[in-house]
Amino acid sequence: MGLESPFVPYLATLKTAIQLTPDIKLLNVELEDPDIRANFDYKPGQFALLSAFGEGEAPFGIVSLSLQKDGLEFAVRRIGTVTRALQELEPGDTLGVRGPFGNCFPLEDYVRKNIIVIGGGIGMAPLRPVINRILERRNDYKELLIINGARTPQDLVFQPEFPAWMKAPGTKLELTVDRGDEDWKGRVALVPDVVKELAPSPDSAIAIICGPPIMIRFTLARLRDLGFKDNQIVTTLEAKMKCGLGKCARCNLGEKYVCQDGPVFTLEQISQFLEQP
Amino acid sequence: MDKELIQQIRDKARNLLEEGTVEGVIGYERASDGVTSRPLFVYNPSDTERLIYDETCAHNLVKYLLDKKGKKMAVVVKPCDSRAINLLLNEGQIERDNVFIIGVGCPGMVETNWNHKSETLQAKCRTCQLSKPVVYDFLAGGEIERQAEEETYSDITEEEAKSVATRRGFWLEQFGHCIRCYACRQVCPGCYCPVCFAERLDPLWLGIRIAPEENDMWQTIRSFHLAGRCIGCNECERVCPVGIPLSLLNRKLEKDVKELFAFQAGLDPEEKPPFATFKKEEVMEFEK
Amino acid sequence: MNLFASKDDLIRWIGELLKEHIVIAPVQVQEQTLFQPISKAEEVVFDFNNTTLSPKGWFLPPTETLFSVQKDDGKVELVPTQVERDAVIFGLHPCDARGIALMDKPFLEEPSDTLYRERRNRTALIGLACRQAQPECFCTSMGSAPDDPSNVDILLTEVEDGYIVQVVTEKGKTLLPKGLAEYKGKVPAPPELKAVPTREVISAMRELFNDPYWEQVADRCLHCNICAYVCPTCYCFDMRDYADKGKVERVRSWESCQSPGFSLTAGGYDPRTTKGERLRQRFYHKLFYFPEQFQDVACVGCGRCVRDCPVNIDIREVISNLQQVTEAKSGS
Amino acid sequence: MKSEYQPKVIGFLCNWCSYAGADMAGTSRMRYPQNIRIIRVPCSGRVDPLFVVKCFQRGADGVLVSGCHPGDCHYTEGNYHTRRRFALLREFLDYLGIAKERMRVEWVSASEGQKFADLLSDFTAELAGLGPRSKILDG
Repeated sequence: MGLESPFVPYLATLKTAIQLTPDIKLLNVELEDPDIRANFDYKPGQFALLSAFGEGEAPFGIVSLSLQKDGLEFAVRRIGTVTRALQELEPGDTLGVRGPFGNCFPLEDYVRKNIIVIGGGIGMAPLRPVINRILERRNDYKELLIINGARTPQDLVFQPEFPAWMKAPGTKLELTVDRGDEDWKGRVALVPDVVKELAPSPDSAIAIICGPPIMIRFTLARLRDLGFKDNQIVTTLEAKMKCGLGKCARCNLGEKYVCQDGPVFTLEQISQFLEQP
Repeated sequence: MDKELIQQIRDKARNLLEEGTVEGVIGYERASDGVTSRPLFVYNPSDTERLIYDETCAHNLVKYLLDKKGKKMAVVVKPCDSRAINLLLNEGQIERDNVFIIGVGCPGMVETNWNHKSETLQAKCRTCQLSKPVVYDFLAGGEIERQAEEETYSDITEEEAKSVATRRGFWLEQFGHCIRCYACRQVCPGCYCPVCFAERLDPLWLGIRIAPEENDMWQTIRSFHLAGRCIGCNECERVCPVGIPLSLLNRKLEKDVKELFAFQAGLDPEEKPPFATFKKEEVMEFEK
Repeated sequence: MNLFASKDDLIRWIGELLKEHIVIAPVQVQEQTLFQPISKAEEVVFDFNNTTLSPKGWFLPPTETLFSVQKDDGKVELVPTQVERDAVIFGLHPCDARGIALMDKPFLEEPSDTLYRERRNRTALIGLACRQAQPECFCTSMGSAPDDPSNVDILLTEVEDGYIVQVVTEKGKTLLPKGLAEYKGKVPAPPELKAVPTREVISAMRELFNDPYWEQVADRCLHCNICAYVCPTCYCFDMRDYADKGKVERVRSWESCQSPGFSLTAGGYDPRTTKGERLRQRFYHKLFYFPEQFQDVACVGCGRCVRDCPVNIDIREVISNLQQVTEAKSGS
Repeated sequence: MKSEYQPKVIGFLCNWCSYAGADMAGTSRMRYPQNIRIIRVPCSGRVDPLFVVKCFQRGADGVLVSGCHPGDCHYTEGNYHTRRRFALLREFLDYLGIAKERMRVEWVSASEGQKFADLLSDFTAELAGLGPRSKILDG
């Protein structure tokens, strides 16, 4: 017995920490062991557990696209003690990483489809690698519509990437905020209303959404109004997780463990859960 | 079992439900062992026949009123439990108009375990001076003559006479048994914080370790949060699965609150509790 | 072949075992009988109803350190907890042994929980058949029996003048003391137990999920953690770091699905907010999710939750109530 | 280096009187033991008994709660509540095996720098007499 324990994280070093919004930081971490680094293969939608030693561990979606391209990145919103400790880390500090865990967005299945990505607040985090994968393989997919909402303009998460997203061929980025400010010239509207306004066609389309429960609830209703079927709507679920291994029995919804069977599910799959989120 | 008393409870419960005065009645029924009793929620008049009352009905049902806020409920209340009603009224947790109190006299409850009923009265009952609930809307069975001993706190003074180190050892051993199941909190009518300090994550007052240090802090704060508020139903001690003598904590505080501030919780719904008031002229030991 | 040991033989044997092993056995602590490491054989209680807590705590302790964080010159090293010694659990009833066999399923499933696995590999189980059943017992309805040898290495059965020693596994054989004679007498019949209709109910569980029954039965539930903590198969846990004066450890502690923060995320989302939803999780995990995942009901019929629930939520009664609900549904 | 036992004291001092008193002791260069870690609170009434218990849990040898004299509270009556609360807590902790001498409640005004210095000397000496305790596991 030794370091094989599935509860012992890989050690990693914080490379950079960029303040994305007043309460969200983008952490770029590098696994210390080169062998582990070489084999840490992850896909859009998967998550990892980050350790701030002395506080504990919490799950985060991996927001980078691939290890080769951007290393390993996480968008951490300050929400409790672990996230606060993670945000307080300085470049060069050590943290722990366990993962990657969970399933992923089956982007191969969406080839030659129109993709609508709808994210609210920190809900954009797991969607970022989805967008970047589609842009990387732009010819594989048809139209890409990104609807990104936040409470205020400052809270829009991946702003440095917006120009690239806007410039990409066949791609539209629609931004909206709940409350504008003096400089904001864009939309002031709730995400579900923007969905209604833009009315994307359900024909040969997949909607991928992530955001706060209330946004998801009303967005789903709008998408259904537009004719989207439950198997055309994909989301990633949030749940209380501790182990990531299906052992601590914390994150189940009915007989499904979000950490193992998810976190990515179609609405059709979710509707068949015994216990609804 | 006092058949007549039980019939009065059933009749009252049935009336209240049939007239629509209340949505539900919280009382007692026979437990699955056929010997002891358990709480029963009655919503249907026909189920009132399940209601019972006897010397095994130890549960303080007032706790459940906290789950049923905003609903009109009737509740079967023993004299000791009735003090919890006053506590919750005093603290603005329940509305008097929403509660119909079916008071019952109490000959004293006996010690019970699942499938087992002893002849021995619970310790709290031996010193209970209440012949009827301190507050009620209907009194089933009328007042009961009681010959109670005086509460002398002799077990507490015995503890007090020991050395500090001996007491430390005693409590550490007791708290060492604690498994932090929180049954003491969950059963307590005075424990209703929306987020208990034990579950606060930021700051993290209490760690998750089920270990003497944390258990000690848990029990210290739990009982101190009930200082001047504990109404002495002793449900916490009764439900403790590992037999920690919690009444030694609660009654120590009860005794000191009586001595220092001349206050007993739950006797008067209007009287200000000791930590909500003060006397400018009072002088505490550390000021002497 | 069955062997025979007098009580004195057993005491001597435990004494021998203590030389090389940690021996965990039922001992009397105030009013309770608890499984605890013993220092001498005389501490062991032989005649007991099921202990307050099951022996699961040896494999999944109420609190344990998973690893410690050591800093040397700014370099961080994570040091996992090691299992130091071989152990024997002596005198566990067959229901508790089955409890351990059931805990094996989630913890030994790959990637296995190394600490659990190591303790499990290095611990032998010496069972004690139940000569009497308590009113709360229902092991025969949950895949076990008062004389079930299948989850122990050695099973002892009390007879008039001593104990029958039945060696079940190779591991058990290596622990045997020398010189025990063969037992040629009759093996006493185990006590009979009332049956609980579990199988029938499990098949109907999917249809019962949204039944109003759950809110009704949860009315009296206090949502304490007693049932989960006394249960030999409840295995939910929590993890958090503990830091004191530069010493950092990741600890794991028991947790229960009945506790308020169990499914509440940091963001404030909680899929289970009502009393019924919380209580239902416990019964569904035992009677439906665990069987879906591992083919067995996560209950061994030890009766501890029945015995210790402050408000008498009796799993046998819940099962038969569910059966009634099912019958009423199919009848109408 | 002094090898003798140095008790650790946590002091909760109210912003208006006792903290100013401690400040005065400092600026007037009065000598007092350096064993105290001071936590400034808006009022002694802000001190939750939880704070004190937590201090003892994490290894404090003594805890001082200090505020304005009765009648002088900046918020009129905060310290009257402090008085009641900690009179009871001291008794209770003592009962649980943490000697009441380990917890002091003192009224120190902004002008009482000397009183603050003297009481700390006295408190530290008394704690030194009681000897060390490792966390809450010892009396």
